[in-house]
Amino acid sequence: MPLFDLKGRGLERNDMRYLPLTDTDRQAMLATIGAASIDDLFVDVPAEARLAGPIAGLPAHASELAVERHMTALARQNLSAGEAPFFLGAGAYRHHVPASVDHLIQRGEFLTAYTPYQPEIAQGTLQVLFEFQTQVARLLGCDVANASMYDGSTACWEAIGMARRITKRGKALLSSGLHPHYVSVAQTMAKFTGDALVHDAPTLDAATDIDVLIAAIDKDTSCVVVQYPDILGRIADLTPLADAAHAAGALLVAVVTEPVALGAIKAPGAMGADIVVGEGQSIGVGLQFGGPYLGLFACKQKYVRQMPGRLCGETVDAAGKRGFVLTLSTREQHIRREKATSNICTNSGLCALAFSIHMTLLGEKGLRELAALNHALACEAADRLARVPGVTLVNDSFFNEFTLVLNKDAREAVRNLADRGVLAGVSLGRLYPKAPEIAGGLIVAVTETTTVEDIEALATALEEELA
Amino acid sequence: MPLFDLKGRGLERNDMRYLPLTDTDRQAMLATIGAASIDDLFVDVPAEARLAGPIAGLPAHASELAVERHMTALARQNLSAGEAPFFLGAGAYRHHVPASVDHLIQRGEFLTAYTPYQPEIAQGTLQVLFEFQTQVARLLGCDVANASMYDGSTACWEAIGMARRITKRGKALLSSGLHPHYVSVAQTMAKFTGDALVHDAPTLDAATDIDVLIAAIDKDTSCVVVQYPDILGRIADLTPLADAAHAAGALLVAVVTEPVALGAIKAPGAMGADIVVGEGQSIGVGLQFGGPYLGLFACKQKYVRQMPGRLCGETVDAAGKRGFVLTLSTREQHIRREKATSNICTNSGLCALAFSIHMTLLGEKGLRELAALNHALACEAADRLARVPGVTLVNDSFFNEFTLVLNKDAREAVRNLADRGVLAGVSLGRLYPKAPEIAGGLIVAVTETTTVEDIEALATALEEELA
Amino acid sequence: MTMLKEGRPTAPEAVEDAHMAPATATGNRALMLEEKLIFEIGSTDTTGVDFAETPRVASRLGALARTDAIGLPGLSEQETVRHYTRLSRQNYAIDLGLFPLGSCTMKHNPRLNEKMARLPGFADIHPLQPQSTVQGALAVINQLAFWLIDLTGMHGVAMAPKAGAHGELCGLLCIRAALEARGDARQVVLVPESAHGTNPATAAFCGYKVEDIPATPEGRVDLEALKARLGPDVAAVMITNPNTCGLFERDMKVISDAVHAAGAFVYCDGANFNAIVGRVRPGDLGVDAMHINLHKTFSTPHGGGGPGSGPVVLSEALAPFGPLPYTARMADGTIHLIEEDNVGEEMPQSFGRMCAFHGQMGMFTRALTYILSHGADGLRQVAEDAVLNANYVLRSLEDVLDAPFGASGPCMHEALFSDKGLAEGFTTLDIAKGLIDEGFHPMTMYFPLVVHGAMLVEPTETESKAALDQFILALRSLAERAKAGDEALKGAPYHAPRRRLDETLAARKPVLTWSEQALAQAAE
Amino acid sequence: MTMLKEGRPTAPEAVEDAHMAPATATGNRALMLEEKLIFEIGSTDTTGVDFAETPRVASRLGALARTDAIGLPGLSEQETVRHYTRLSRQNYAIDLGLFPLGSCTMKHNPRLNEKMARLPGFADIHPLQPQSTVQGALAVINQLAFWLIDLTGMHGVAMAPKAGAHGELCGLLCIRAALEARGDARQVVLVPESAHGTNPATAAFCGYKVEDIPATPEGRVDLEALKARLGPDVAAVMITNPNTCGLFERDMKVISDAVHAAGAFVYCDGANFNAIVGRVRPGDLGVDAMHINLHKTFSTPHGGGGPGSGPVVLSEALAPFGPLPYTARMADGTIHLIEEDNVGEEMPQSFGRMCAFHGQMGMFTRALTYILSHGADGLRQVAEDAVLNANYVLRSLEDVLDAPFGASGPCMHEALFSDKGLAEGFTTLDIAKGLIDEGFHPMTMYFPLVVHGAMLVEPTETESKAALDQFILALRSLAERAKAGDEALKGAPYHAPRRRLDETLAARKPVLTWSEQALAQAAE
Ligand SMILES: Cc1ncc(COP(=O)(O)O)c(C=O)c1O
Ligand SMILES: Cc1ncc(COP(=O)(O)O)c(C=O)c1O
Repeated sequence: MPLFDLKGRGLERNDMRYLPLTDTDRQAMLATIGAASIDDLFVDVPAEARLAGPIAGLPAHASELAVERHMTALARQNLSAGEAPFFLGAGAYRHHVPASVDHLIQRGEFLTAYTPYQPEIAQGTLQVLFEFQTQVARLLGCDVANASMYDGSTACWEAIGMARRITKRGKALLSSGLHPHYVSVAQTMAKFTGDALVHDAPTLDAATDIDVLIAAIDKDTSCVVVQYPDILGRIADLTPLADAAHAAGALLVAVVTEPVALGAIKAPGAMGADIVVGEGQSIGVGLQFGGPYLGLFACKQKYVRQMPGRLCGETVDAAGKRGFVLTLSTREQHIRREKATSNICTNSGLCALAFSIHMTLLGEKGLRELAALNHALACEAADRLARVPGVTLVNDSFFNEFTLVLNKDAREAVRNLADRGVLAGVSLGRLYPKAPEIAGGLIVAVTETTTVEDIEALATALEEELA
Repeated sequence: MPLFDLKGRGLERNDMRYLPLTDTDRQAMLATIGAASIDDLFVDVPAEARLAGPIAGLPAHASELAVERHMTALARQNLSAGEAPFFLGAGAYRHHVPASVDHLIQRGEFLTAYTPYQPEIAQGTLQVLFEFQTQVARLLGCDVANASMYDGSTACWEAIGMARRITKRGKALLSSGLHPHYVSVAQTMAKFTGDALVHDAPTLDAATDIDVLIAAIDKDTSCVVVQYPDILGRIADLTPLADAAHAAGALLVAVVTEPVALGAIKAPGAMGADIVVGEGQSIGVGLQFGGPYLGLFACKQKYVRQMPGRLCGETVDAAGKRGFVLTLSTREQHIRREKATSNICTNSGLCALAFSIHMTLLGEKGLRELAALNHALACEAADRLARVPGVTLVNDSFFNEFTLVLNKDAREAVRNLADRGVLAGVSLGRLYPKAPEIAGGLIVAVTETTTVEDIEALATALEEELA
Repeated sequence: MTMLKEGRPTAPEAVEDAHMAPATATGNRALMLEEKLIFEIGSTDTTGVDFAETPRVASRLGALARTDAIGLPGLSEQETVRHYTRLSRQNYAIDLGLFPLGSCTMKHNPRLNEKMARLPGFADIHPLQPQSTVQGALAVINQLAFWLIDLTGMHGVAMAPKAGAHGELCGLLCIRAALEARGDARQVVLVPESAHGTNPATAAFCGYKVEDIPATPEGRVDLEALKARLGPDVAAVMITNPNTCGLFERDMKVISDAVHAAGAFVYCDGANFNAIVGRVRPGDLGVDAMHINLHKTFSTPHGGGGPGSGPVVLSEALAPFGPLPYTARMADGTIHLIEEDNVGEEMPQSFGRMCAFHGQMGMFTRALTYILSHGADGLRQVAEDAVLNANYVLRSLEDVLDAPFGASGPCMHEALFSDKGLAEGFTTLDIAKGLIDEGFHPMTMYFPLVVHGAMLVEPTETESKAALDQFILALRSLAERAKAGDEALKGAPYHAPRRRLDETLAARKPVLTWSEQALAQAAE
Repeated sequence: MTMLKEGRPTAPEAVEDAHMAPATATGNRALMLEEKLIFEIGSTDTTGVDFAETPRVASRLGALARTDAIGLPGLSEQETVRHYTRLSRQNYAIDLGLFPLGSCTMKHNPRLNEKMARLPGFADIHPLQPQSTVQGALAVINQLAFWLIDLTGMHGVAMAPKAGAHGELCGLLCIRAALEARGDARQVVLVPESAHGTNPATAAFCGYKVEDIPATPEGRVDLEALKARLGPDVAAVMITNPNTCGLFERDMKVISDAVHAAGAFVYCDGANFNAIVGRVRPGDLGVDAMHINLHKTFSTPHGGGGPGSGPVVLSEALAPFGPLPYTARMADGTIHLIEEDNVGEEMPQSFGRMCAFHGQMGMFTRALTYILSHGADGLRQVAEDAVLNANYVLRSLEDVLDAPFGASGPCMHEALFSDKGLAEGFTTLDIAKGLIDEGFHPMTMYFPLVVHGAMLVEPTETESKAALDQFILALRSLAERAKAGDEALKGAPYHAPRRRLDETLAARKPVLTWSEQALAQAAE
């Protein structure tokens, strides 16, 4: 099955580049242990389960050169975003990440450290987490943020669970503008936890479903979950929704899949959201075919002891110097076990570092400029594309992403355009296979990496496709 | 002239990503200094030489994204060795460099340090140099080695100069097998220093010119300079030459352009060479279109005080711990000025680090395996290519490089093969434009990066080209 | 004193005054640099990034333009590089030395893996690109999936889970789905007391009641007690094998058979797979689901806390219930990503999606690179050397440190010690902090919970004998000092960037974000 | 003491015992790890690299197979990464903090430049590839060449030189060739005493006699003395401008005119170009040749000693004599590399080749990236901020440190101090070593030679005001201590990986390579 002959060769114990023990070492160590052979160390494995030799199906070990060749050939089978006019978004955005970010996260002291359980020799990671928490809290407009979750979708589910714990109610209203994958994740979990979820597919209107949601809130509602900007790119003021939720004793959970937007538009926390979660991939992390990504999780101060995930806090050392430690761990699995607020352990530490470095490079000034540039280019693209015959623009508000309606199935259009080397966007057909009524929808994202030539290439290709 | 619009924009003092001063800072600092404006600090520049504004001809500053796009587009205009069957050598070889080498040399503490003039906070660089010097000395078979020169060709000239200082004679015999660029460099310098150089272009024979050289040694000869393996890939025992030189009071300078060879063949130092210089690029450094490369310089212990370049030595600190410092600097320009052994200052430190790391990864075992693999693949390639009609193999000895004679001008063949996507080797016509009698010669190098498919591609293309 | 003519001395006076070191004006100690917070050194109008000019457009932000100050400080590129470089230097890491955190498998992270993961063909592709444009990426997932199946002898694998705990969740969801599919709403999951905290937390997270399984005095699951507890209410038994005491569960197959006979499923916590990879296939022991921490056995870097990846291998009984999406190789050689869009009738029992996209691609490329590099032969050697190293540590230290299960047979990939025998008032913490001064990361402390003052040492196979010998020397010296009651040990670490930190204070008055206010208060 | 149930304390006792730190068993001090030599930890049959199987062939090595032991130790990849990571941590670097080495221009090295230089299209191409396959690389060289000409206002540029000293050589070779072309065999080169050592060394290296030019008391070239010395034997005058005292040579144009009138050439050492880039063009000052250290002004990293790159800009009089190869853009837009092969009759007076290939391509890509990033506007700002920073340091410290040329006008990019006024027995070295403990790299010491105990501080433009203020604070504190005769200062550094090292011993009994024997002796 491998595509390329890896030129592996048989076992020669001393020449594996990652294994430092020599046969001489092994013999000496066995002698110290008092064992005659390695097999003696596996005596507790039932004889019938001990494999006699290397596992079949896998090749033998291969040189770095051979492995690099193999992997490079696989990589070349993908059309990377830098090689084509590129317009995909819908929860994952292509932004330019400064070279220094990747350089710094590869420092061995960051890359190859564990969770900072020994704070005296982990102040590097801990201070970064403290800074990250502060950056995220400020960006999202909340009091506190945690040290990261797996991704936006799992953070979203954790927020629903947290709302249940806080309100002791089990019905969550999910906006039709919430990313359908986030909805799916919540639905998966709700099947087992017994939460009731209310949700519909979106309609191709300029207005969001805020009013529908307000109308649906009742006394059983634990929370309303709303994405901002939403899956179609629309932006609505969340204040009325927050007010309505709070009036009914429910929480407002806001979901941000494009944090760069918050350099241009109001923070959900400032509009009254109680919990704000998000996907942080846009800043520092990159596309990476969907993972690893970065779950952001922030909330009001009063709910901090119900938060999932790690928290880093400030303290002092025995000599009185400021230092940082993981704290409030009585919320966590390793202390509270089945009573923990979440089962999460390993999180997205290195992605949080990348986010934090990129955010430090940007600073408020840079973030605002970046957001302004994204928005301006998106406006230009929307105007240009709306002029293509057969195309209608859904949004009247958007940040860097908007939805078009094509005069044909957008899934097919996307595939055809890919064959011509244009990565046109995300079709609603792919996201909502069970909603044929919106199958003409195409979500188009535009960032600072999009050029005028790219926009022109998409417009031209669409003209031909829809003609 | 730039290929791509860089989208630079006008001067906005506070937004250059590399410049930390804000205008507020600048004002405060000017106040401390007691100057009214920046211009006041340039009062000593004659008014007519002060430029009023940014220099014409250069674009305005550009974002990282724009610069990256521009440079990437330029890079894509080159056919890189990894994209084609590749057989070039002749003084620069393509070897696989393990990923960890590049990772480690990018550690900021190595990359952004200066020459280790403050040893207490430069033990990292210094210990590496001490290890490098030992590795190089052992590889070349000499007592001592220095901390690097610019490249093989300048090291070669420095060796000729050193031989002059030691022997107080001014005639150097250069083997016809010495790389023609190294010869050119020596000729350039000799024009000014008054050294006499004796040199011819090589002939396409299986035997080297050792006997010719032995016959030419006389009492005015400062040194004989011989490349090993030579420019055509041939390997000859240097012992008789060393003996003859020593008998006449001259030195033997050996030049190694492919250090990997010394994992398979005798070290020049062990055959009596007094000074061994080389190009270290093969190990750790990469092709890089010719530079930066790594000059290796080693010699017998007794000549150490005549060596050019930096030397690192062992010592102790005030608390008695072992440490390393730059030493014997009374040979060097910063202490001895016009009496220095050389004018070199900045050398190839980071390339020496890369070499040393790669050599540590290899170890003797790995180096020998690497050399054996290179040789075996070269043997297979030589046999295959010699079977192509119109091709004759010159060498009967070689390591990983050999010379073919084609039935046509090899320069043209190389260009035609490049058009078909095969990088066939280095033609003698390019190296010796004034020696039409050897214009059919083609130097072909084969390393561990060469695949059987590559060899077949070259053979096939040659068959078609020569048919 | 030798002196050059410019007045430069060239040889120092000998000194015996290391402790005379006066405090510095900056607070720095040569290469150990103090570094303030970005909020203290940056400013909101400094930036380390510049952009092309923004075209003028009429804003379409729905009248929601952000006008308040956000409070995000920026730094120039140089300051940024320095800030994070300095901070990094306050960390210990595998790249610096032995990192013997038990249960964490802190092995060498090959740099080739990092390089491969960064190829634009993997790093710069979008999860929702048309499948024809990502065949190489799908091939990576598919190949890794097949090899994980081969290595574990299981039937299927779910690639979506984003870490070990997420994998546990995946496994338990499969189990719940399978039980519900047969209309059997069991409510209890049994978990050994020595289990990692994620096991009970996960079981609770998906709605199960958690009960303990007792252990035998020799550190293994008490088979008879387990059998006695099995019954129609038990949905699953979660077992860690090798277990967190570092022992192989000899009775694993018997346990599995008993669990199956009682109509329940066996979940195996595969965090310790490194001990047996290539030598034992969990599928041969009757396991129904097991997560594999790619960030342990398959060496994707821990990154100071994550990201990880936790694929779950599944038995034939559970495979039909696994999550979407997944990959499938078609007859024509192309690979399909099966998701809601195109799953059709193929996987009717799937429990659905558990994260937004297709799992941790960046970890898959690294893990696949790792597997290709090692091959079947190398992976087997990994397990052997990991176990050898752990036993070497165990037997080299059991004369000075209490090894509670030292008599229970060879350990697997980790050696467990306790604080028994230390002088009055000396704790595992003192030994751990002493190790810091000695230049090592401490072992896992106070876990597993079944041993008082536990010290769990997992050296991994990538440590040389020389490194182990130095570690043993250091630990021996510390054990002797703790037994002799050397008070100085209680002050350790002395040489680290910080002395012991006050965790009580941190938890009592949590300061979780920086604020100008906090600063002002401190200044008072 | 707070204590968890497993016996784990969570808050430390307060301590006042930093100096109680007992010696460690390993010799390590937490994150400051001692590291032996590869020869002491590696072995000749360990390797960190593995290869595909070698085909069996009959050897054709001319019967010269190497059979002796070479003595090259290998390490596994993990050990290798650790060895070099640990060693790196014993270095200071720009990435850690201010590195104010005068004359060295230790500015920030942007990481984008590193990334661009590593694109396979630049890093993985051979210098002798057919030109049609390397057009992008030739475009880089050609573009950089043109911009260097624009920035300096000169006529031509030689891109081959591999560092500043190599550039000096190139310039002097051009001058010699030009003189010889007119049959004028002049033999003397005039060099100021304050010049960098490479200037006289280079002049001597290509056969010239070197004579000093005197300086005025205010630190500049003595114009009258120079004029008096000019004559038919003088081939060239080498001037550094801004000079190594940090001052601009006000009379540069007058000097050039006088030199030209005397039939000689002006070589300018451009190491200090950073002070004037974008504000002053050396071509406007009558310079004939000037090297540009790309590893200074254009920020290619110093790498612990190299590599650098030293292109030389040339006046119309000298350009015809420059080295091969060079690039030329043809009418059809393609770029030719002109070398022996295709130079034809185009450059009959070229002095020939000065290194094997086309110069430091890897540095060209970085420098071009740097120029593109800064643009004409940014480069001008570079000079301004560099000069501003230096003057800020000068004026902030001249009350505590003697500034010998403080009255000679503003300094340019570097501030010069002397040891005058320090207490008896205290030297520049003490201040330098004290800076190490304070977390800074020392300034250049004992250079230029014209000032006793010189301290030459070049902060560069990439330092923030905050960084400068901290540096000023530290230097002020050290100056005060050295004036007060604080004996502890003589023991500095205390916190670095090593205390002061004995250079006399190193030079007296040079140990330049490691040997088993040396080890055995030491063990005796
Ligand atoms: C035994 C055990 N189980 C489960 C886990 C949880 O895995 P993760 O951290 O990847 O979620 C860990 C890791 O810490 C572990 O050691
Ligand atoms: C003034 C001056 N001239 C010349 C040089 C020599 O340059 P390089 O080290 O690049 O050969 C230097 C650099 O150290 C210098 O500072």
